[in-house]
Amino acid sequence: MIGQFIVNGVITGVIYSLMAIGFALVYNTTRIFHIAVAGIYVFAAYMFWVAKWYLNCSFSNAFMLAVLLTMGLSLLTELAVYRPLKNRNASTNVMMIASIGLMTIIINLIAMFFGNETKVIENTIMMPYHRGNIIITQPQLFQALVGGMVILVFMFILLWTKWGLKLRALSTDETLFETLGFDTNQARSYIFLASGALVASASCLTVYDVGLDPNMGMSVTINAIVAMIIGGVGKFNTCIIGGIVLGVLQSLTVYEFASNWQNAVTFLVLLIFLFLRPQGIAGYKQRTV
Amino acid sequence: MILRLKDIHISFTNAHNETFDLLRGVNLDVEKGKITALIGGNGTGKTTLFNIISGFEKNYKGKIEFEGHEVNFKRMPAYKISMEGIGRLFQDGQLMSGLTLMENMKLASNDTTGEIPFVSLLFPNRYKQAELKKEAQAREILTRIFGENNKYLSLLNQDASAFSYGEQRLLSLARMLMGGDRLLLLDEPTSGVHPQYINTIAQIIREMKEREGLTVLLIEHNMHFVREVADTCAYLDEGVIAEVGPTNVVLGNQKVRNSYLGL
Amino acid sequence: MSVILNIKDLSGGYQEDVDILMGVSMDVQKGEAVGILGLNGSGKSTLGKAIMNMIPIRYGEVFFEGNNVSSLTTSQLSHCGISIMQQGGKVFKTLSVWDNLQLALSKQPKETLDRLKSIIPILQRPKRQLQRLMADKLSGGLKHQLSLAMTLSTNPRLVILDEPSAGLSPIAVQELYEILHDVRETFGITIILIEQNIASAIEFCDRLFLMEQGELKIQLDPNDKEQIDNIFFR
Amino acid sequence: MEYVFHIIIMVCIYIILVLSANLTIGVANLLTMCQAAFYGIGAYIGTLFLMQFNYSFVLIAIVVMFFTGAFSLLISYASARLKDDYFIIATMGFQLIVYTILYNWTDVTRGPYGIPGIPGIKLLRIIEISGIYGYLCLSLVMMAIVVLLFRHLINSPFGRALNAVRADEMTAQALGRNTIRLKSMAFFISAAFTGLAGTIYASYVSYIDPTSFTLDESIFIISALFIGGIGNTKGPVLGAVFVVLLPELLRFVGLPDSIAANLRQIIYGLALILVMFYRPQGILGKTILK
Repeated sequence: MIGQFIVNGVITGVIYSLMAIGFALVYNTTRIFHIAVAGIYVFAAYMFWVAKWYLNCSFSNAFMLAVLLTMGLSLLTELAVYRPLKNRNASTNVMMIASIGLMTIIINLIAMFFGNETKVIENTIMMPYHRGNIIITQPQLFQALVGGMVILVFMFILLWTKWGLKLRALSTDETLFETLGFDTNQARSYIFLASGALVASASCLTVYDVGLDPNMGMSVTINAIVAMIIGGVGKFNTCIIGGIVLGVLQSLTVYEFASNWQNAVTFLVLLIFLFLRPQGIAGYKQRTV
Repeated sequence: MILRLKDIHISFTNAHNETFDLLRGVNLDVEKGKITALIGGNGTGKTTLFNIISGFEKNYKGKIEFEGHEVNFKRMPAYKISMEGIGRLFQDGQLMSGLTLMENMKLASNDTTGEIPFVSLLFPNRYKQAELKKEAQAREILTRIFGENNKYLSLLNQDASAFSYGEQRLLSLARMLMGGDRLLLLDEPTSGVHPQYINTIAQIIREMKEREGLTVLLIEHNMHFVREVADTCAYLDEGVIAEVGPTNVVLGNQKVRNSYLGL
Repeated sequence: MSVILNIKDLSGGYQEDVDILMGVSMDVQKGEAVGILGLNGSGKSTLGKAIMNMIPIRYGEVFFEGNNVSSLTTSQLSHCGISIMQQGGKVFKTLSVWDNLQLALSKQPKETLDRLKSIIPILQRPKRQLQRLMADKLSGGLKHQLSLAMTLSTNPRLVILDEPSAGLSPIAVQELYEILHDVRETFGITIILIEQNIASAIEFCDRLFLMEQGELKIQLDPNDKEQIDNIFFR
Repeated sequence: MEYVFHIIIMVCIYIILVLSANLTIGVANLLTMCQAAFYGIGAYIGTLFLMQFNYSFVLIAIVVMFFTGAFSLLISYASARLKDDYFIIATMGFQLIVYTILYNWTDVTRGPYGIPGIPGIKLLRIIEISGIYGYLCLSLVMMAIVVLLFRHLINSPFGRALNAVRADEMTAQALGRNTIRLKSMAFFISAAFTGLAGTIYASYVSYIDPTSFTLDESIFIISALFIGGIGNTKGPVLGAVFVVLLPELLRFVGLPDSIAANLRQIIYGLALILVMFYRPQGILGKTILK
């Protein structure tokens, strides 16, 4: 039994990791507390749904379309809101408030067009896979495989390509990056695109399993932020550790208590980390002078 | 002797787990009613020493005596040390923006009547008297420093950010007189200040000593300024006070000069 | 000798309404090393940042090799051939030394690294070691060497060094200045040296300026130690 | 007419909520995301006392304010240890934990079913306030008292010291101010009055459930604050009036309910962004968020 919960937890953890990396991409490089990803997440889900039901796309085509459109929206948030604010020398707290406004707008626009009720993507029941005592449903398998693949591709790009090198550099020191002759604004645009892609993948993979409604973004975003913090702020691979630890932890909470205490346990763990180990499980210890 | 530092040590550990000894046994006696200048190259730990004295830095070893009795500075938070009578001006210390000049002055007072919420409602008379007293004190201090009918008296209700940087430094010095402190720690009072204000700053510091009988310990890189105001001069080098004595003697010492300039 | 950098009446500061530079004008000749001395808060680091357009400039112009570059961004200036080594030996702390170099050299031909290698000792270490070594774990002196290498990686014709000796031990300072001498000799780069360490500046520079309250006050002769001693301890 | 009175009562409640949020967020620059948690704690504690004991309003108000304020000590502790973003996240965590507890501790809160039939507030233990007129008077009086109190507070030496904490905490300490205690007191007052608003709300609508006290509600209160303005009393009052009146205005224009609910949220979001762009201190505010 416990094995089943751990597997479920790891699979949820993969989704959290995707979302956490999507958030961390923006947070690590720009220090913007990008709450608007909650809206972006919902947007991706609805684009996926539209592609699937109105345009009759296959799973993969719908997925691609949703990812592309979401990347566009993510870039739009940067160009329309964050960059102009940055040019006005706004503080990061001001940007966060603006980000909250942005999230409200996106979510409610979607709710206005598509209604508030829950929708489903796939209503046929598919045969789950058995491995001993452990049951894995087909959507779960998708989540594990596609999600894992996206993470692997991202990590490959991050660690082995020039683009990834630039990204890691930008997230460490923006001024130095600029003095070495790189265009920070352009790099930031790419970061928002990448963040959109990761958030969209997380979104499509989740809603394929559980359906979608306009208010689902916030709790996923908060879980992603928690995953980022307990993994360790400042890096990207720590988000994966954090995501999976959080996923398993929540799953075990369900096993041990009940699903409705999941959030309380999540945030207790978060607070414990904030107070006792603010650099996270594998984070980079920053010395405050 | 108003302040006596005994064998102050402090070290920092970097990310490499290498320990770096910044202060290696600082001994310094600050004489009451005198102006003492602390000079030394960049990064020698002058500001850290100030942080230790004023309670913002706790990880040090050594003893500090203030007014003859040893004070347990390590257990005392910074605000209590300020209440004990040690004032501090930060390196880039300015007035607090968003508050008027008068509010800045009042905040520096040691009298915190009414700063517990709603107390001013419960005891309106006491609170009003305290406020009036602080107001009168602020006016009196500004008059004493800048003369009768100076422009600051008419700008008391102006937001602090409306004053120029140099003026803000002058006014933050004046603000320090509100607290009834006996020892003032001034971290580079002239840095970044327009030359037109430097003489005034020197004058204020001298008057602090002569009229108020205050003791001043200041960090300064501007040697002309040091020569002008300081009675005693201490040269901090490689974690210890390498030279201490009358300003002219220390600044005239070729060894200090060469070591400071690295000639 | 020709003028490589010409600054006219440069004014500005970190905040839009507070000027730290009060109209700085100066010429820098090609190939020379100009030192800028001054007390804390005199605005000497601000001058370096203002030339690189890293802070808002309120007034004034900068000409580099005859072209007006006052409106270019920091990264564009770096492409033009001006480079700055920021205070404290800035490197990308979370990257390995090798990655730091790779990033800095990503737009440059391969030979650049070899040229830098001949001068800067840390680059002469084996590649594997550099790949494993995190930049944050370097000692101060080595961090400065790496920072210098990155600054030089864009093949600049003018380099601004912002307090390269700050926070270094005397031995590391000496080492760094030996490298800087080599850099000058080998590449013939023009250098603006912003320095607190007067001794190093005197030894290194052809001309010295004293900055006071945001203005370039006095031109000093690096060989006249008496004059310098007098000015600082007058 | 009852409809107008209902709106006035809600405006009053939100003025209290937003003014309380302003003390910590606007004056002391401590961005918290847990105002709704205190609102909920106040509502539930108030309900408990209203249903169990036959106390007068003044006593219940004091008890509620005290207990809700006590919860703020957790936030004070967090603010002493954590800075900036981490503090914001910690307050968010507090908000979500409180919500989860309200939702799941069914023995006390009845969880998602909510608590119906909350009795009215009693003045002097005899006269029970019931009906909309009673609550109209009560909420107007409470609102007036709270506005005056906060105006006094912001202009008092205490407000001055809090302003100093915002401007420059180190200097405030160097001038002899115990900034940790000042911040704790601000949190306490803010939480206490938020809790009071919760009790008034609970007894007015006579039914509460946890969904009124979510993170979204916190964000809503903060939005009202930032739109109206921070740092003084005018701004928060305007913000509260704006966010409560806007949906009614939209209804007045004749938009169908299905769109109006979302449209007003969109307008809030837009207003928030525009304010951050063109007037970061808010429409009538005094200070700018750092």
